Amino acid sequence: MTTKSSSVRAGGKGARGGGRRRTGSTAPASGRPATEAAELVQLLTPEGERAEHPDYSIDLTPEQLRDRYRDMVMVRRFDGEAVTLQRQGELGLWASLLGQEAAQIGSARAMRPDDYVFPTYREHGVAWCRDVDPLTLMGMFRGVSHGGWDPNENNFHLYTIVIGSQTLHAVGYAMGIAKDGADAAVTAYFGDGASSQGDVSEAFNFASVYNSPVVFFCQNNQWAISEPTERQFRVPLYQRAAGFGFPGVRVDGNDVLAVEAVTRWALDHARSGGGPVLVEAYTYRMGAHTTTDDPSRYRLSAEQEQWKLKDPIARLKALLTREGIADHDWFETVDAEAEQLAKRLRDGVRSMPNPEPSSLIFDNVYTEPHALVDEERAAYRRFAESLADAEQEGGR
Amino acid sequence: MTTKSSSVRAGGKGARGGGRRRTGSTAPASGRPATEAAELVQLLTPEGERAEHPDYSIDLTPEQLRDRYRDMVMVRRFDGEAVTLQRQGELGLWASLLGQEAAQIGSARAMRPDDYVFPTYREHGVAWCRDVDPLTLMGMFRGVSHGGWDPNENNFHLYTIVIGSQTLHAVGYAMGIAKDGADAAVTAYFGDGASSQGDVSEAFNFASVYNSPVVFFCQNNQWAISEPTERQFRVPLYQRAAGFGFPGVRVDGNDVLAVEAVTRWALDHARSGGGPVLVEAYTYRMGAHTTTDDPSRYRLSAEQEQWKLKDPIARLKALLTREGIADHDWFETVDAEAEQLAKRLRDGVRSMPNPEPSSLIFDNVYTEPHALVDEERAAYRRFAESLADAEQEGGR
Amino acid sequence: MATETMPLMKAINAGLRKALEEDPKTLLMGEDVGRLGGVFRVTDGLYKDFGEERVVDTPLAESGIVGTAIGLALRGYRPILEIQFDGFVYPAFDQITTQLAKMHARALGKLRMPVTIRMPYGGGIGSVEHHSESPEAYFAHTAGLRVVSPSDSSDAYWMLQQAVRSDDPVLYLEPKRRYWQKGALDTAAEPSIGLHQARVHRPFEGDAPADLTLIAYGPMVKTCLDAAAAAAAEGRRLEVVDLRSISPIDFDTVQACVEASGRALVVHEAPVFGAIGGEVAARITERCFYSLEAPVLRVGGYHAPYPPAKAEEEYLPGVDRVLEAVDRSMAY
Amino acid sequence: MATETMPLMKAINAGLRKALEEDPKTLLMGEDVGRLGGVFRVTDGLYKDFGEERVVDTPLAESGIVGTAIGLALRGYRPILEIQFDGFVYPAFDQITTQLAKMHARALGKLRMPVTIRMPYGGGIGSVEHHSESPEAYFAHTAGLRVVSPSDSSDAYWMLQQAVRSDDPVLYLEPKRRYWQKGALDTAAEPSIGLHQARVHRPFEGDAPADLTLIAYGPMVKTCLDAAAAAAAEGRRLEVVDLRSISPIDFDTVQACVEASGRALVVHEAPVFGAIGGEVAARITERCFYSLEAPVLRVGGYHAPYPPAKAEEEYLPGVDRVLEAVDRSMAY
Ligand SMILES: Cc1ncc(C[n+]2csc(CCOP(=O)(O)OP(=O)(O)O)c2C)c(N)n1
Ligand SMILES: Cc1ncc(C[n+]2csc(CCOP(=O)(O)OP(=O)(O)O)c2C)c(N)n1
Ligand SMILES: [Mg+2]
Ligand SMILES: [Mg+2]
Repeated sequence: MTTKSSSVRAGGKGARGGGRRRTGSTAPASGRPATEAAELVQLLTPEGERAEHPDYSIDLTPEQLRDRYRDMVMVRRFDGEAVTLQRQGELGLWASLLGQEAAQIGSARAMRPDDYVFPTYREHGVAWCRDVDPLTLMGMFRGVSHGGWDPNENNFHLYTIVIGSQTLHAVGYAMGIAKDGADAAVTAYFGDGASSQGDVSEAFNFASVYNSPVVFFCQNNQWAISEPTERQFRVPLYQRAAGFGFPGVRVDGNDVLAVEAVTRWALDHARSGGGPVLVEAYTYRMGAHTTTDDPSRYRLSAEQEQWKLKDPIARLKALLTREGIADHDWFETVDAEAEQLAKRLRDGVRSMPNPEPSSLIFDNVYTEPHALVDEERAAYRRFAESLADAEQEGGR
Repeated sequence: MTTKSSSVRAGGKGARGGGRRRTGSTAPASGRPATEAAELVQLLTPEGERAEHPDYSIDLTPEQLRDRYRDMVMVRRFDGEAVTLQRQGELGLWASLLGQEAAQIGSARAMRPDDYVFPTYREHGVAWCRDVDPLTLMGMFRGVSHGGWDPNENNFHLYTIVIGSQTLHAVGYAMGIAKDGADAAVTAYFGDGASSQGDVSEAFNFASVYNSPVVFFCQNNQWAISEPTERQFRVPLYQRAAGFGFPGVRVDGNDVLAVEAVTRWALDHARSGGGPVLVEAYTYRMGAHTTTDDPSRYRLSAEQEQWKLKDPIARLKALLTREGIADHDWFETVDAEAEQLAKRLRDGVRSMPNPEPSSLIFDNVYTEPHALVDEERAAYRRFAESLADAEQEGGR
Repeated sequence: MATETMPLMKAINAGLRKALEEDPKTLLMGEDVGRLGGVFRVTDGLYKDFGEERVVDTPLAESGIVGTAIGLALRGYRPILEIQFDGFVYPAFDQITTQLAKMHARALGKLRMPVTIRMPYGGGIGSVEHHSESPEAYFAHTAGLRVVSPSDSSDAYWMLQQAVRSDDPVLYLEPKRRYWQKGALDTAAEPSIGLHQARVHRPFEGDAPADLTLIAYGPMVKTCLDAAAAAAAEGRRLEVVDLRSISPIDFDTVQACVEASGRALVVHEAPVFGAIGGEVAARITERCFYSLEAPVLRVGGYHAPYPPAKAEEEYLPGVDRVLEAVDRSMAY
Repeated sequence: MATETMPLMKAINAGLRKALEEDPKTLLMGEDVGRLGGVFRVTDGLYKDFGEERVVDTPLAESGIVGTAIGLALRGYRPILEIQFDGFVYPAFDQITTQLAKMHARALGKLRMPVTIRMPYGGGIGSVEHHSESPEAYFAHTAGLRVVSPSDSSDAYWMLQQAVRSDDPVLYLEPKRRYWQKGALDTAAEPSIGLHQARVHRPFEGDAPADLTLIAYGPMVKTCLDAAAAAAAEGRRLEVVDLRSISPIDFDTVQACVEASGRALVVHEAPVFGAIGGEVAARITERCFYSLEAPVLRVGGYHAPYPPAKAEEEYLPGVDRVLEAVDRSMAY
């Protein structure tokens, strides 16, 4: 497989600093980079019409198209439920994926079971495709665990909160795949903000030098909490790949078909010995950064309105309808299914048992007995018992 | 000033991983990248003939040309003396610049006094141009200080040993210049190996985002201790700049004229509001990494022989001779001057006083009194005195 | 009359404002410190009033933040950095320990690093992983840094001024669970207490020496004061030394207290093993060996990663654990 | 007969060879560990014999080395990393503390991190800045890591085997100034002592308890043994506890010794303030309060950046400073 021409066009455009008047060093260097339509791989327009692209195409069966739609509706529904549960005090926090459903479902559905995924903290749609129960995700945000699923069960690593760290883990895992002579690939998710972290550049570099089978999948949702992308980069991010020696592609992140097509290509490229690929899914964080955030402090709602017109679900629905792949009844069935899921989660969260604290604190610090941990666990138990005794006696 | 076309041509070539057979992940992805002549700015051939370049030129007076020659001879001579002094046990270590004289003299002579320099540990030639006494440098390698010069005296920061760190300091300093509305610029030196450090990528990014007046000057001397450049990058390094949004140029690092021309351009670009530039000076570390290193363990002497043919000093000497700018007598004067310098340094190192240890240890940990340091200093003094007493009494 | 009652967080905000007003070379830098005003709103309003040249949203890269601040300091600026959460300081660890902390010594005194690093720390707010840690021991062990932590609004304001004015790098640790704790602040009169002096609270009646000296800083000062109040109700006299500064530590004050009381207990949220409590205990024992009625005890976090929120109450030292340790000490 | 006399460095080399031979999932990774055999030649010959898939020269990026090793461990590998010098571990600090150390706990035990990080540490070799540091306190304070340091050839070899076999991340600190110190090594019989057990040396005559217990690890064990020998000549009985493991610490052995001797002195190169010595002192005092004749004293580095080579002799604890502290302790 050779590199597709469209996927590498960094460089020349990168060097557009010349001639700019200096205004002061900490004012951003440029306005927000224009979305140049030509750069963006798109196979489904915001209006739900199929588009052609010289390098990427995808041929999904009607059933697959319905599946993608169903996936997106389900994850949007449970994401919304989580926001509600947080407002009700059932979760400590939630990071909503609203608006990023196509980027996540499209990329996740491009993967094989033996591929491995390294997510950030917002990949609920990817988790869904890797069969992680949304209830387990909610448990993490409720505070009963730092994750709770077994990453090796579905080749889906734990959420990583320290920005960028997981990209290096992904590369290491991919190095291991190559050593094993396996033909799986790895996907490392990260955000536009994360691209500024040294770890992410080191990951690009290790992957390039070792030609590792890893796809760096950036969801450029335009914001890193309150900071717009011009605080993170000055030229479109996908162009960074070329400087590290591998292809970069920008795809319409709200177009589930284009995302799946590009990711499939990238994974194939990686697994067949082509080395890493950077995919920049150009999308938008429709909600707050997390439930504690207040976007009205830093962005205009007009921007959000603009992006509503590019909604990933509405877009696929229009296609399904236009092409007669699904009808009103089918859409209603999906909605009902989503409601059922929401109910299960609501009930599940509300009745979620609290774990035993001492086990949560002490049991997995080390794999084997450890003198200090044992000592502290014993002290904790003695104290807890004395408290319980005191309470029985009427307390202090 | 607009970006010169020759300086930006990353991208397309970057993506050449496709179709490569996977051999295992930790085998390097490719052979050593070929030196493509077209990429390399050169104004003086290895044979000492002037060359033309469409984008870069320089017009030095005969005196300036002689000065450059003299600079290079002087620094090579004192560098060699330092190696000798280390062998004789007078220095603990020395990192030789042998082979990199043109990269350092050319770039340093392109700077103005109000520009600021952030060196690594090998920039003895740059230090020379910034009027740091080589004896002071040798003091550092002898172990009497961690530097010893006042960086603000000649706008030449201390040597930084932790690879890559100084590139961020350089960007911060440049951000400050811009805030001040000054028109100076900063040069950050670093090596091919350093390019792998996260800090260097972060520096590229901050400089790009804040459009800071900084020139990243990489001496690609082909080796990071024992590791060849294919362990650090897969496509020519200067191409990395484009992906961060600023121009990158590769210059023949053994051609003092080209280095000066390109660096001047880059500094002007930076100081006139154009933002950062990456200059990759393609050169060769002719000596060992440091005096403790043994290159025969990892590289063939044939490679070194090859590079001898491109010697930066011989090359300029040929030009000076051919064009009648200097004659045999003048060359002899320079050599004699270099010998004098060497003698002064030899004598200076041998008679260098040891600093008072307690002052070296305690005096500059903080700018103001500090309870703990004061306590420890007092304890140290008591102990030192008791030792001295004991010795007077015939010792323990 | 400049005395007001305000939450600790607002006192920091007022303190930052003062620092920006007084010295044109000061700047704030960090992630989301600008338009958003920080994830806790500590820098609220400052971007609006001082502009993007003074209140600088940075790329998402902690090493870059500290590294460029070092360069700005070399150029004569006085950067005040924000690290968004305790658990995100580690990418900057190299720049802090090998560069920021050592620059003055490396340069034989010819360079100064007037950089303040603000960082919310500690647990108790029900947060997700990495948002509740107490990493102060790493920094206290690092020569060249000064490490302080206020426990009330007045200290929050005034210690910030002292930190910013210092020509040494100062790590200014903000007890995030106390951000909303109200306290009096007089912005007109600078207190005479130095940045590195401890303050002694004796929340009990009479002048007789305390039965035991509690030693704490930052968020645990309130916990200890609560414990002392509870103990006072039972007739036990616990004094509380608010260290305020973790590096250096005001051992003269500590020594005077413990020599009188004969018993000491150090309390912090950080895991006990290898933390500041050990240093304090060891040094008290060196200085007060013949006065000690009991070994200096320590209460703190366990040798374990900070647990999920549902277990944090059990992980964190609370009044009960403090009093249990007091009982143990008194039993000697 | 497998007993040989060899320098500590060669014992590590032999130990690495054994680890590579025994388990095909082990790999060495680091800067210059391949063709060069490391800047100290500790990995000499291994690249030649095991090839570039097992002995991996990495890009110059410590965070990348640890971060990719975590990924390799997740894939079932057992990476043995080299950090070239103590002062260069900090760029990897984030990956070590927030990822490597916490992964097992984060995953509720479902993931294991069998990663060994080898790192030469300590001073005394006349090196330039950053090449002589003792950063062990940072790592000992970090839950989830195990931290060990051998002091002789046999331990160097066998503790490395135990470290590599451990499913927890182990920081294996190599006392670089002792690299050339020769010692006996029997590669045939694995000693029965565990990785985290201390070893007691009593280099004096007779069975009576020691006058004082010296506690050290790594490079300072030899210094303490030398001090004990010098003291023995004067009739003073100093025992030396070689901790071997810095996290966890074998306090049972320490306690038994100090209960008998009544006096203890902890010696390490790391700056004393906030280091392991404080932890040892505090815990000994907790455990042996009524046995102590004197406060546990500490001798170590000063609260200052490691100085230029010409001052290191004055900075580093040597036999004289140890004996001076012994005198101080005995004076109680
Ligand atoms: C090392 C580190 N620094 C800071 C943070 C705090 N933080 C959490 S999310 C975030 C913004 C991330 O932006 P981006 O990478 O674009 O991802 P998004 O949230 O948009 O999905 C920040 C600064 C962190 N988690 N880790
Ligand atoms: C963070 C860090 N890691 C490792 C080292 C050890 N080290 C010193 S020089 C060097 C190689 C540097 O190579 P390069 O950047 O190409 O510069 P050169 O020595 O060739 O001038 C290494 C690995 C270091 N100084 N700092
Ligand atoms: Mg984002
Ligand atoms: Mg090099």
